[in-house]
Amino acid sequence: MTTSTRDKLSTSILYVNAVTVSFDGFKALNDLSFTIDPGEMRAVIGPNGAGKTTMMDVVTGKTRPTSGDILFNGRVDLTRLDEASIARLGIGRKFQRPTVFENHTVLDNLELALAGSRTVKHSLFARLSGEARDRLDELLTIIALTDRRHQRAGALSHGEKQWLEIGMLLAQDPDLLFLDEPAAGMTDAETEQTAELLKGIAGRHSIVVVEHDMAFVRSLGVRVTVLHEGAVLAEGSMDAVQQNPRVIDVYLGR
Amino acid sequence: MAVFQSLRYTTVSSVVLMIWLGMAAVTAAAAQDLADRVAALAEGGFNDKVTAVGALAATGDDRAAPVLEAMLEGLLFTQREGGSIVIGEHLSRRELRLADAVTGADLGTAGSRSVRKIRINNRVRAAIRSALGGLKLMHPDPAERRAAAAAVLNAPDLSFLPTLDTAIDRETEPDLKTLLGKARAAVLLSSETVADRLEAVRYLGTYTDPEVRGLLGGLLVERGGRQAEPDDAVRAAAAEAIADIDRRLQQWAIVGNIYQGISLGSVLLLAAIGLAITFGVMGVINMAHGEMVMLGAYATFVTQELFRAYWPGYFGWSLAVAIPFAFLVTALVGMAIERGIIRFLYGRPLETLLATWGLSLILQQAVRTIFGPTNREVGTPDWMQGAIETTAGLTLTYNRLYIILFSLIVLFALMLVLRHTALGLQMRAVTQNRPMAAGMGIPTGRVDMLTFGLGSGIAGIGGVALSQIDNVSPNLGQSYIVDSFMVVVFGGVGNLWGTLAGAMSLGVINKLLEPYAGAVLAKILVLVAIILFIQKRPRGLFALKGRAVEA
Amino acid sequence: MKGLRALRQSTLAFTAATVIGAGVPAISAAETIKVGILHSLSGTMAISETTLKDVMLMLIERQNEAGGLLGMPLEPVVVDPASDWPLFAEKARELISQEEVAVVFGCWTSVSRKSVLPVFEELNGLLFYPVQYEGEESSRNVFYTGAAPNQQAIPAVEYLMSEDGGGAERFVLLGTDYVYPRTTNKILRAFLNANGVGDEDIFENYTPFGHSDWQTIVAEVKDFASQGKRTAVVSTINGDANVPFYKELANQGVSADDLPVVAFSVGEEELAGLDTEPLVGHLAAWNYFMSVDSDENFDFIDAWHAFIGDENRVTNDPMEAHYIGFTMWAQAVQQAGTTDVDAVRQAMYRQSAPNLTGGTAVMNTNHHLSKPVLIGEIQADGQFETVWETDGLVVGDAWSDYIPESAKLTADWTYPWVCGNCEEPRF
Amino acid sequence: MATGSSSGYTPLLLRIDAGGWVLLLVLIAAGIGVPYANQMLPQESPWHVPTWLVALLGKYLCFALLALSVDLVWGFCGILSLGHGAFFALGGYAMGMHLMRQIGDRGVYGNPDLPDFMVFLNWDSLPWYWYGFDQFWFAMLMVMLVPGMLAFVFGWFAFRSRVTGVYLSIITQAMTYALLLAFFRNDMGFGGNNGLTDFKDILGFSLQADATRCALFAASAVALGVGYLLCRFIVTSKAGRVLVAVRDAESRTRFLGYRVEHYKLFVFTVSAVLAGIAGALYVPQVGIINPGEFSPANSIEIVVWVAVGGRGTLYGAALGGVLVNYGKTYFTAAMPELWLFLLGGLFIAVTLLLPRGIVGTLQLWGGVLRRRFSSGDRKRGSHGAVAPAPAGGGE
Repeated sequence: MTTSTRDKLSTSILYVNAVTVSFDGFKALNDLSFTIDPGEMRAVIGPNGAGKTTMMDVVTGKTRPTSGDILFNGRVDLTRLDEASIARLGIGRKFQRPTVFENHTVLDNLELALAGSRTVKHSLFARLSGEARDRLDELLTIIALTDRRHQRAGALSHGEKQWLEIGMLLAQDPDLLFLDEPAAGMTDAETEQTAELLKGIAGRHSIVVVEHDMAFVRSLGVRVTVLHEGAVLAEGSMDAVQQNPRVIDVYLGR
Repeated sequence: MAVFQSLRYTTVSSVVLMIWLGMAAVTAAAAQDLADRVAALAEGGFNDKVTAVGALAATGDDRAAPVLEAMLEGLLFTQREGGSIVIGEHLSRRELRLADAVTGADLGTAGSRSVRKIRINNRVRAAIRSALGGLKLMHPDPAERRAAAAAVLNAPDLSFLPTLDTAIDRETEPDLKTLLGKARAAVLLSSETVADRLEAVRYLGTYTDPEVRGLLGGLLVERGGRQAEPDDAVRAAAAEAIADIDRRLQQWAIVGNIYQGISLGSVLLLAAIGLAITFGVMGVINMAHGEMVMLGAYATFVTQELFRAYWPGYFGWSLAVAIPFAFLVTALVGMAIERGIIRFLYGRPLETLLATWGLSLILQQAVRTIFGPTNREVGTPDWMQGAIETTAGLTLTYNRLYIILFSLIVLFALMLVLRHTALGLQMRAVTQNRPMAAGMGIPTGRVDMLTFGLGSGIAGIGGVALSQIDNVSPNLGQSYIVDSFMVVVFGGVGNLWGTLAGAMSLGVINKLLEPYAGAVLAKILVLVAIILFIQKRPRGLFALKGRAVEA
Repeated sequence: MKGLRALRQSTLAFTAATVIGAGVPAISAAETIKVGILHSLSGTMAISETTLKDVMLMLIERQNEAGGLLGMPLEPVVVDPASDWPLFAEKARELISQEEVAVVFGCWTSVSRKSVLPVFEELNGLLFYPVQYEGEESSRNVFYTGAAPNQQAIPAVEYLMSEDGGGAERFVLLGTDYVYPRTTNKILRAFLNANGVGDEDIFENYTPFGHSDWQTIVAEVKDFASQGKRTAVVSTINGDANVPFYKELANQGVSADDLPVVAFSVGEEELAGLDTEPLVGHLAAWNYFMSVDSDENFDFIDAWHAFIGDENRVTNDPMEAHYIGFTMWAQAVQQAGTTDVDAVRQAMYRQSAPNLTGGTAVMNTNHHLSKPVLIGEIQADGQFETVWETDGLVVGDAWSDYIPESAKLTADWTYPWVCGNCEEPRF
Repeated sequence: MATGSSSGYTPLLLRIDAGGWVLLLVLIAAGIGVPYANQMLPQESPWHVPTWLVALLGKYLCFALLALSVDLVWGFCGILSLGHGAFFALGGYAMGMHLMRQIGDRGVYGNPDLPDFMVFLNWDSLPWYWYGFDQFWFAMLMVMLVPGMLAFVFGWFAFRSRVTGVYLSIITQAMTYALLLAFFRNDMGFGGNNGLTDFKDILGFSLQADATRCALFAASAVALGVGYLLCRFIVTSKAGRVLVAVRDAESRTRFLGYRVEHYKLFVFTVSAVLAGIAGALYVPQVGIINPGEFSPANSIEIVVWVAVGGRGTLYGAALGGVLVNYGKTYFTAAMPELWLFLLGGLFIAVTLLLPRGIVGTLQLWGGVLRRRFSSGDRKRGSHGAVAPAPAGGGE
């Protein structure tokens, strides 16, 4: 192990090294490596089939890698854990299609996500502390759904659901957040608000945003990783990446 | 008499003895009137009848055979008035055409209650067959010769030896020659010469079938302290031959088990294949699937009734007609169900379960109301009856052979339809991405209807085949529905190869376990195995992989 | 308030349920004698039992044409216990308590009888049970008009062992895994052992209900039969499983002169679903065959055909059992002058009624009939041909002499015994 | 007014919705009233409840409890079990074994230790798994333990390997089918096809006595009431909301850090225990337990009761259990040849026309009416945290 990798290991919140995932011979991820630093916000872009979703699946425990290492906080091996354990470690994930509990109220959605014991026994007798209630109020304010707290989540608009889902992630209070196309299906105004929201929470949390919308990524103003055919094609600022001839090739060449 | 000691089948022995005695007495009794001998057939108990049969056969008269045949068929009667013996022919349930048994003179028609059937039982029947066998060993029809040889093998007696020798010389068909050879050896087992018996035992020991084993086993039986075979050397040879046969039978038993397993698998395949469409492809938890199979079986029954009524001569073709007919009927019912019920439930798979469950109750009761609650008779055409008896004691029954073939034909035909027809293409398009298919102008409603119709129709075809081995009753479907689901789920939903592999492996595993565990335990073990297997591979043997699964 | 709304709805629903529930009793005003008919009209047993319901309706209709009983018409009360055993108990209770029927004719399977038995005993009802069964039972409230094992199984095996029957020395006992085959085979094994057939010459095998794949078992039987001794099969295979069993037999070329099969649960009705051509010569033991040549039988068949409107329908043994049971019950009611269960029961003893096969059947004080036993061979036309019959009547035994625990028991419901299973008289 | 359980701890009694109150009140009224009307009122009284009706109603209550248990897993957690009849039957067998042992030497063969069917099969001693059943407490323990353990082991395997949806339904069906075949075997030592029957008494009281029947009826009412409260407690707790979350978006729940399989296992086991208790109460009231209860068709029927009553409402399921069975009782006698058409038609009609079941549909209509009269008031509908299952839900 070189000094630099050891260095990265100890300092990075997420360390992905040489991860390969193959489905029946097709390599969805091919020797993928990257790291995320604590408090960093990172955007990941790439054409369809570049492996963005698979990358998140692997990190969050949905898919087991065929080979490679994934370390969280420099010591926890994520490849051995299931989704629930990884979530409990402090890694949150937002799906591409907003996924909230449609039959629960907005408040219940947030409450279920709120950090705390997840055991059956605890939840059977759980009661809400004043502290938790304050935290929920705070979250409702952040995602601007205070008025609709008693409404069924299923009745929210698409954008509101996106926010609610982000709110649920925040309620989990994770160290690392994966957001899959948080701005998809939003109006321009909503997109802008979302960008502001994310910028507001960055720093306290490390965030990985996977996005198609270049304008949105640009508005985030963060370091960008470009995936292609399951591997990192380029990494750097949005401007630098957009200048990269290989990136241009991939995006325009076909 | 030494002969007596080696006679093993007391029932038949006396017949044969009678024939033998009868033949010896032919000249002496030449004067005896044929009519008296025929009349004797109706007299006394079964013992007397056996004697009378022997006596009649011993005349060698050409007219004896038809009378004996009629007696065998249960068509020989005594008239209530006058008591003369007549041969009858059923014109209807309650009406007969009668002919004098001896002269053959036509006596016109009569009610079935005006005559009394001459009763026979198994013993008399065996006597008649044996007597006819002796008369028919050189019959021009090979089928008759085969039956005759089998009858002799069944009831071997020394008196047949000269006839057998001639028959073997004349016989041209190799397998018949083998059969006659076996019969000859069987006859020789009761020879008075030890050498003959020894040779017969050695000859028979080269064959491997249960029948031969039975013949040899008979030599070792001890009754009342007396050995059936008095000679120690012969007994030792027989014991050795039996051990040999047993060893060979043992080796073949596993082949037999696998064949039975494949046969069971093909039945499961036929039962499940329609479900692989309605459940596997369309996602409808179709609890009425079994009833579609049942309707197919009833369609077969209706077809056969029509044949019986209008074209009895072409009964052999009834199944060929029943297949498209059953397909049509069940497909139409299926389409009606899809339009009437299922189409409102897409995307709610578990609710299709409830609705189709209700439907299955209705269909069962409807069939019960229309056809009655009792079993209906579905006949097996002649070409499906019987079995190939291999020399290894393996019995491959024709109906099961045909069902194995048929199940594969249906499966591959269905695959072709799915792969190479417009409907198949549209079907796959609709099941994979409904909105996009609709956007491309595919009439999804119509495709759904046709797909469900296809699945139901295939189930109906399965019913045609199942009618050949099972009850045709309103409960027919119920007995296959659980198994069908197991096959589809075990094989992997949405994959016909999976259904094939699932059906065959469940069938074979079941049959391999059965000799050790018994029928019930074998089935329980298979079910437990399925439960465990699903834990290991939650989506079955041939699971679809990749993104499609997540959708 | 939200509560109120939901409250109203739920009250409505629950009240509706209770009101309907309480509204069950529906008593007809006219003076009739009610006869309960408790046979499954749906589910697995409908196949056998529906016919018995029809026979009962026919018998009641004929009785009414003849003026009813005690000057009152009979009224059939048909219910459907749907082959669901606990439902049998519920329906029995309903018939006795709610409909107040004078008598019930019903049940087919042993388990359905076991299920209703406590109900009949508790409420002092009267049940006529028309099916051959395993014996080992005698209830004060049940009259058993079907055959006990000694009226079916033992004569059949005796016949098989006789010269006429083929002189069998080796036996295969095939059965469906339930109490009737288990008991029958237990009795048969004891009987065979007592008659010189050793355990090595007996092969016993049980299969589940509705077993449809007989390949392995038929192959095993053939193997067992190929040991040199004359072998016969005794089948207590139940209803549904018989058709595939016989089809497999026929296809594997097992003919009756090689390996006769004698069955106790296969009658004309079961054969109606089969092509019997290849089965000619296989046997069955019953107390009745449709083919029996007697005037009573011809009349009965004609009446049945007229009633059901189908010349092709067959008659069978349990139908005759109902015929005898119903005739005896009607006579007993007339003698007693009442339908009161206790009085009718007393009048039932020594009651006799004509058999359809000729002669008369007699009801014994153990609640079982004395009947003739017939053995028939299957014919190509789906009928049986009687090949053997007992000289006289055979008294139905409630408790088999071949089971040590029950050999010492006596069933006699008259003084001084008044008991279904006692070792000594009670009084 | 408390804004539901999301805002702190609410005592159980306040968590009961209106329909639940009706259910409880009806149960209390019936639990006291029916035995009173049967025992105290003279036969001539129009309010007299005949014994056959007591037995019948008691049976319905057991079915209601069974339906409740299925609703708990299906309505709230989306686990469609087609094998709940197995848990019911196992509870029933545990009770039946106790009642069998209570017969003692009053059986026909007079053997003090062995039930008649064992004497019959030439068994010379009691098999080990029959030990202890002569003790009432042990039998009651087994009533809960055996179904619970089976559910736990089965669920542990199935939920851990994430067998869901139709696949889970089918293997639960395989489970009950395998048990059906096993219990049919006489060699298993559970009486084969005939099952266990001919019971004499329970805790020293004759099962044929009216008073015993009344007591059993009251016990069933209590069991249903307590079962309802337990279910209500579970579904209104945070755990209940997790269950619904699992039902509606399983992987979301997982990514929030909940161990979905633990929740499923918990609720599946509780449900199995409830089903077992229902079976144990059922057996002494109908007087027989036999393998037929394991048949897959029975289990499907239970699901149908829940669907008819209203999935995800608890009291609706209980109502469905009573209503469908009442319909069966009524129609099998009133129109024995046609009742299957009616029953089948009912199932189809309910799925097509009332996808939320009777109760769900009434709630829906009520909601529409209410909105018409008081537009704008958009407070939460029912007291419970849980909205009825989505019409198309299931997976």
